[in-house]
Amino acid sequence: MGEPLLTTQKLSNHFGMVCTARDLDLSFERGVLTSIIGPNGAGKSTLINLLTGHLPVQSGTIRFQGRDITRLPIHKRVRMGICRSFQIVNVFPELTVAQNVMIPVLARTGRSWRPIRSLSRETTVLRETEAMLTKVGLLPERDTPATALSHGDLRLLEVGVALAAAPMLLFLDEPTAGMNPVERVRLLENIRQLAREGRTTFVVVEHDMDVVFSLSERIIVLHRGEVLCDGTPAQVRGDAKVREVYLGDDVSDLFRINEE
Amino acid sequence: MRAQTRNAVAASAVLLALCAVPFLAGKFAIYLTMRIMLLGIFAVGYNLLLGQTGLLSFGHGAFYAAGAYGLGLFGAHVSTHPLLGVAAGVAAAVLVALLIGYLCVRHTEIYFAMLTLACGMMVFSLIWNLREITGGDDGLIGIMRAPVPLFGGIKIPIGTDGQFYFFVLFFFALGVWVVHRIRQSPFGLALAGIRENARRSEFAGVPVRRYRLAVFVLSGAFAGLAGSLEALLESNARPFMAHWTHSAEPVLVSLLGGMSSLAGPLVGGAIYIAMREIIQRFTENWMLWFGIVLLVIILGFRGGVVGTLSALFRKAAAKGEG
Amino acid sequence: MQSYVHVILAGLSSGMFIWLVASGLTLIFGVLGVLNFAHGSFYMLGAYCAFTVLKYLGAGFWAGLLLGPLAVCAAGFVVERFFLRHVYRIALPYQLLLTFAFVLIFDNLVKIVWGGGALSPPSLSFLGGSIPILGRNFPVYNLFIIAVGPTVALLLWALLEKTWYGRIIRASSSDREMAASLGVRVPALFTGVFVFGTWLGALGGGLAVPYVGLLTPGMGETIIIEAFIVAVIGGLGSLKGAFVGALVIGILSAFGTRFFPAFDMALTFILMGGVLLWRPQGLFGATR
Amino acid sequence: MEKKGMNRRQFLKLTGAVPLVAAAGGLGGGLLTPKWVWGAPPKVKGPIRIGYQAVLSGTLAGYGEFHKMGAVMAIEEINAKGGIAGQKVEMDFRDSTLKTDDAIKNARYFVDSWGADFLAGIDSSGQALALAPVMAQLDRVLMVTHGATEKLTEEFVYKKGVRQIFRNCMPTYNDGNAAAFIAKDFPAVKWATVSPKYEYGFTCWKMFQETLTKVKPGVSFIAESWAPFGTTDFRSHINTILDAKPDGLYSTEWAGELISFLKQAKEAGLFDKVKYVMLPVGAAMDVLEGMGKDMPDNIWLSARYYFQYPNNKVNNDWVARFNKRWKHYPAYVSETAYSAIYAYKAAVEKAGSKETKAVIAALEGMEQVCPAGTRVFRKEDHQAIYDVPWGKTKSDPKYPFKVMGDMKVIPANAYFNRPPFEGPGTVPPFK
Repeated sequence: MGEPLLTTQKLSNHFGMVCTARDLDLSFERGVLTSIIGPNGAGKSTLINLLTGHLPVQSGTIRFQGRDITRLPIHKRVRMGICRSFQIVNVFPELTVAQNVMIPVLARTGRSWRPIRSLSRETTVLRETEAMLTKVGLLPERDTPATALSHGDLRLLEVGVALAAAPMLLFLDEPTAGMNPVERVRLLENIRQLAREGRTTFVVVEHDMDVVFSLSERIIVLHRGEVLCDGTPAQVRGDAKVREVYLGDDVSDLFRINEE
Repeated sequence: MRAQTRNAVAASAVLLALCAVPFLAGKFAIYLTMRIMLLGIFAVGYNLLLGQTGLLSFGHGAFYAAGAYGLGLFGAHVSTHPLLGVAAGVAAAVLVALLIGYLCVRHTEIYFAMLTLACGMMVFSLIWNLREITGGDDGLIGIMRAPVPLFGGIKIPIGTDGQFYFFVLFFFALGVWVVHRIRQSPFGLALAGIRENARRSEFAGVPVRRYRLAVFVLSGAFAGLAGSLEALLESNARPFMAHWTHSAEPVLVSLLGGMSSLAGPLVGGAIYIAMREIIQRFTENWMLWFGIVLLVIILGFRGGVVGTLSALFRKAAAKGEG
Repeated sequence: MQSYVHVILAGLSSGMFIWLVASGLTLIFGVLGVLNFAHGSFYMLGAYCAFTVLKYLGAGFWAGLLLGPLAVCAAGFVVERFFLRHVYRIALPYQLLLTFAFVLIFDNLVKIVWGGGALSPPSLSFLGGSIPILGRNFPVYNLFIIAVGPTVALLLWALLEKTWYGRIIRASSSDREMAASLGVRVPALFTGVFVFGTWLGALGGGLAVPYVGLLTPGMGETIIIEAFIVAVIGGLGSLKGAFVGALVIGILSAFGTRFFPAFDMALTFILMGGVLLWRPQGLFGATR
Repeated sequence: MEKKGMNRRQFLKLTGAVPLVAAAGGLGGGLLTPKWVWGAPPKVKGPIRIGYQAVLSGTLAGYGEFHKMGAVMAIEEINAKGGIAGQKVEMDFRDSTLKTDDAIKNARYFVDSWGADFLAGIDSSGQALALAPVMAQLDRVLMVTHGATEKLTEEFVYKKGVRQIFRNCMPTYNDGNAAAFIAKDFPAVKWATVSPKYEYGFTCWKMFQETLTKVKPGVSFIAESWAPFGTTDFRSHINTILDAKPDGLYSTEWAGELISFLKQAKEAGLFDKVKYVMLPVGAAMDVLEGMGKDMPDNIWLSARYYFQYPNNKVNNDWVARFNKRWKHYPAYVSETAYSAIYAYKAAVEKAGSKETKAVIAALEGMEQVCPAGTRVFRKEDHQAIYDVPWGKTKSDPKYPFKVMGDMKVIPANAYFNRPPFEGPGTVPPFK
């Protein structure tokens, strides 16, 4: 698949005594829909936080398209093409759905610095916003404030805001958490569709194994900050260590909402 | 479209009414209207920071003072050209705001408020102590209102209050228009995004800290504009312009009027000045009554006078339609 | 040597004095999450009430110190129960504005009740006078203040850490909903804490009567800013921080006035700015 | 897009502003009808309106109350005897606070809205200075009754020609120059100061040093400690003085801050170590009463008026009347307020008009017999020249506070700076 999109070298992170990432050497290839799984506290969210700049890197390096981005601030990574969604809905609550999506579009197109020009004249931005809303299926709700949306719509918006930044690499942190089955199917279909279009490479953190195995081309299993297993769904399914970890764990744990 | 037209009509009506003030009202009313407009410029600019971006600053008096002293010192040492003076005042305010903003925008919420308070008070004591330049606590006194030279040797006098009124009105209208545009602009939306969710804004690709600095400096420029105009109006610049009690004024009027709208701080400022004036005519105990009025407004008008009234209006309109 | 010792003593007494005021402010912020601007007014009311008991009722200093602040608690109760309670959920600026309205009201009420002129208490017979320390007189009353400060700190610590009430208060301040679900009547508790904080402020006022030697309407406005600064330096909501912050401010400004007089107006603000830049949560504040 | 919703809100915001502007217009409209501005009639038409402002809020609120007592008493007396030139006198009294913009707003209100013929009051020097250009614009006479900065009369009245400003209270000359004349007779040669950290404090100390150096060569000034406005804790300042070990202490602290300072200095034993202490505004009534019996003995005091001086019928009667009316001894601002109203009465009756120009002409050079003695309004700078005493604190069983003993009076002419206020011969000592 050519040069990897993003690679890490000896990426480590500690919270006090707890190790949440230990010497991780990972690489994400362009166009490969990857899932990250693992029991609670395995370091999945930490990994995303490190890669997207949410947490400062304590040691190790991150390269994106060959460029060292270890110390790059969040917004610069976003501009380079790395974006994420959040596990707990994290949108702009008092703004309308359209405005929510418009902010990343403006930032990406370099128009968000324009102080005098009216938004209503930014026709390209408006068009792109509408296209994005159509894509995630929120066009009818475009003038609704985010606070007034249903939970499922909020999750869609969450993904929509992340997508609007037109990332090359997009991390989705439990995108279907708390969704009802209908909404879940819709969202997954969306993701699959977008992945097929090929502009964006998805990396998904999920607890729902059905989702993981139906969606992914590659699965990374984390355990206590280390990579337990990394391979195709079939390889992972057959891995003895993975079985051991998951059997020893209370399954309900997988659905607990942990921090961030 | 209809709403936009209505909007424009209302704005023109206000502008027209303001233009009529010098011809219809008495001298003191002209003066008070000027003070209301100055506070309006100060507050409407400040509210870009508080209402639009969600940052509470207690240091904007420093930029107001920078504007006034900038104009005063420019007038004393370089030129008494009022427009150049105002430009010098605004430039001074922008400079001070850049310096203070650079330090402060790394924090938010109460820490930002306290940091700006500290910086503002440092500017205050700096002005107080640099007696040779600033005149210490007496301030700069006797700042002149020279005529405004235009092309072709025409000079517009602004010496009397009636003339100066239009000078103020010009900047007031310009200032409000600029803020109105900013609120409708991509930049304004980015600021609102930062207010709603700063972390998410970063993940939308917005360099949050730089935007905060930009809006901080911008609101500082408005403070400087108001300060330089006040220096012309009252012919003085004084250290208390930089004091935190003065920095609290735009906060107070933004809250009074409502910080989520353009008109909120303007209405708040008008209420603040008019109310004090009215109360003072009836009693020496103006603080008591003013305090009581404040209580009533805070508890009775959640979201400020403008916010509450427009919500009521909307409800009534909805009922009418339904 | 004599000079340094006396500068430190002056710093200690003014620091402990600010601590007395800052303690109530900090307690209220820590538990209720409200920055109470009117705390300075309670300080002022405490001073006026104590003075009234002392002078007009002729009951002496200790009675004034006991009864005066108790009377102010009523004002604290009214402010919390009927006004402040309604703005807990609104943004911080509204709380500041509401409490600021009370500053105006109380300042003016004091002027109406006690007159605008400065009131000056007679000198104390007990605790009055001074004793020589290294050949220079130091007021006995200031030593008393230096002793009262840590005593109050100790009592507060014991109250919060060692008693059932303290545990409830701490639980409610870290998680209101949790405390409510455990059957704590949070609103009543908040009123109680607010009134107690008011009492602390008013106690500071009562102690100020001989310390400052002067009562004026508006006397609370200078002290509240100092108390704010102390609370911020120490870390908002942290009593330990406020105590240390008060000591730092007291001693440093005493040295500043003595040795760097050019900066004395800005000194406390420079200090606050420096601390905030270096550690935004203050010396002992919880990390965000 | 979301334009519709936004704009409706916008509309409301803007319409909300309209009634307020209208209200602001209304404020002036009705109340402002100038009845006698055009073409002054030859005879004085009444009523005569005096706008008075002094600080009525905050820590100095007591000063405003003392101003008011004096002014109200004068107006009651004048109206009981038929008013000024047969016209009733009306007064509006406003809180000047200590903010300059409030003082300017009040002045404009008095003149432009309420229709004041004369203004009086003003406590702070900063306010007085900032009002100078405003008074020129408003063209009404302002009698300053408390603000003491010499810059007001020297620069604004004399040099810049703002003829509308007069002052009937003692300027900084007494606090600086006269204090030096008193101090020259002391054996003290090393002086120090604790004074307010603003222009007033700086100016007085400078004047004191310059004059004392001239009249007593060999003195030195070894320490200065400046207390910012609002200081309540003077202990560090006191330490500075004690460390310097001066012979004499000079302090222009005033009002409540002086009380705090004196009490704390006494506790620290300052008055045992420093024998010569001079307080140019220490004999203010609020300080004397505030200190009560705690005032140390043998401190040299002065004030801009002291109720036991001059010991003549006019003054003694007035003090008695004042005491009867207000149950208080008069503060110096009570006297200056009282005399300011009477100065207007004398000037209007002399001019036969209340026109600003005529009244200015009448006031210039006018002699006025007041409780404080005879005031002469100097033509050049509009400063009233009168004498005030210096004296040493002592107990008197007749009063619940310490009074002045060993009274010394230096004639004002000997220490008031003289026009043209620059060059030789304009500052004391005069040949």
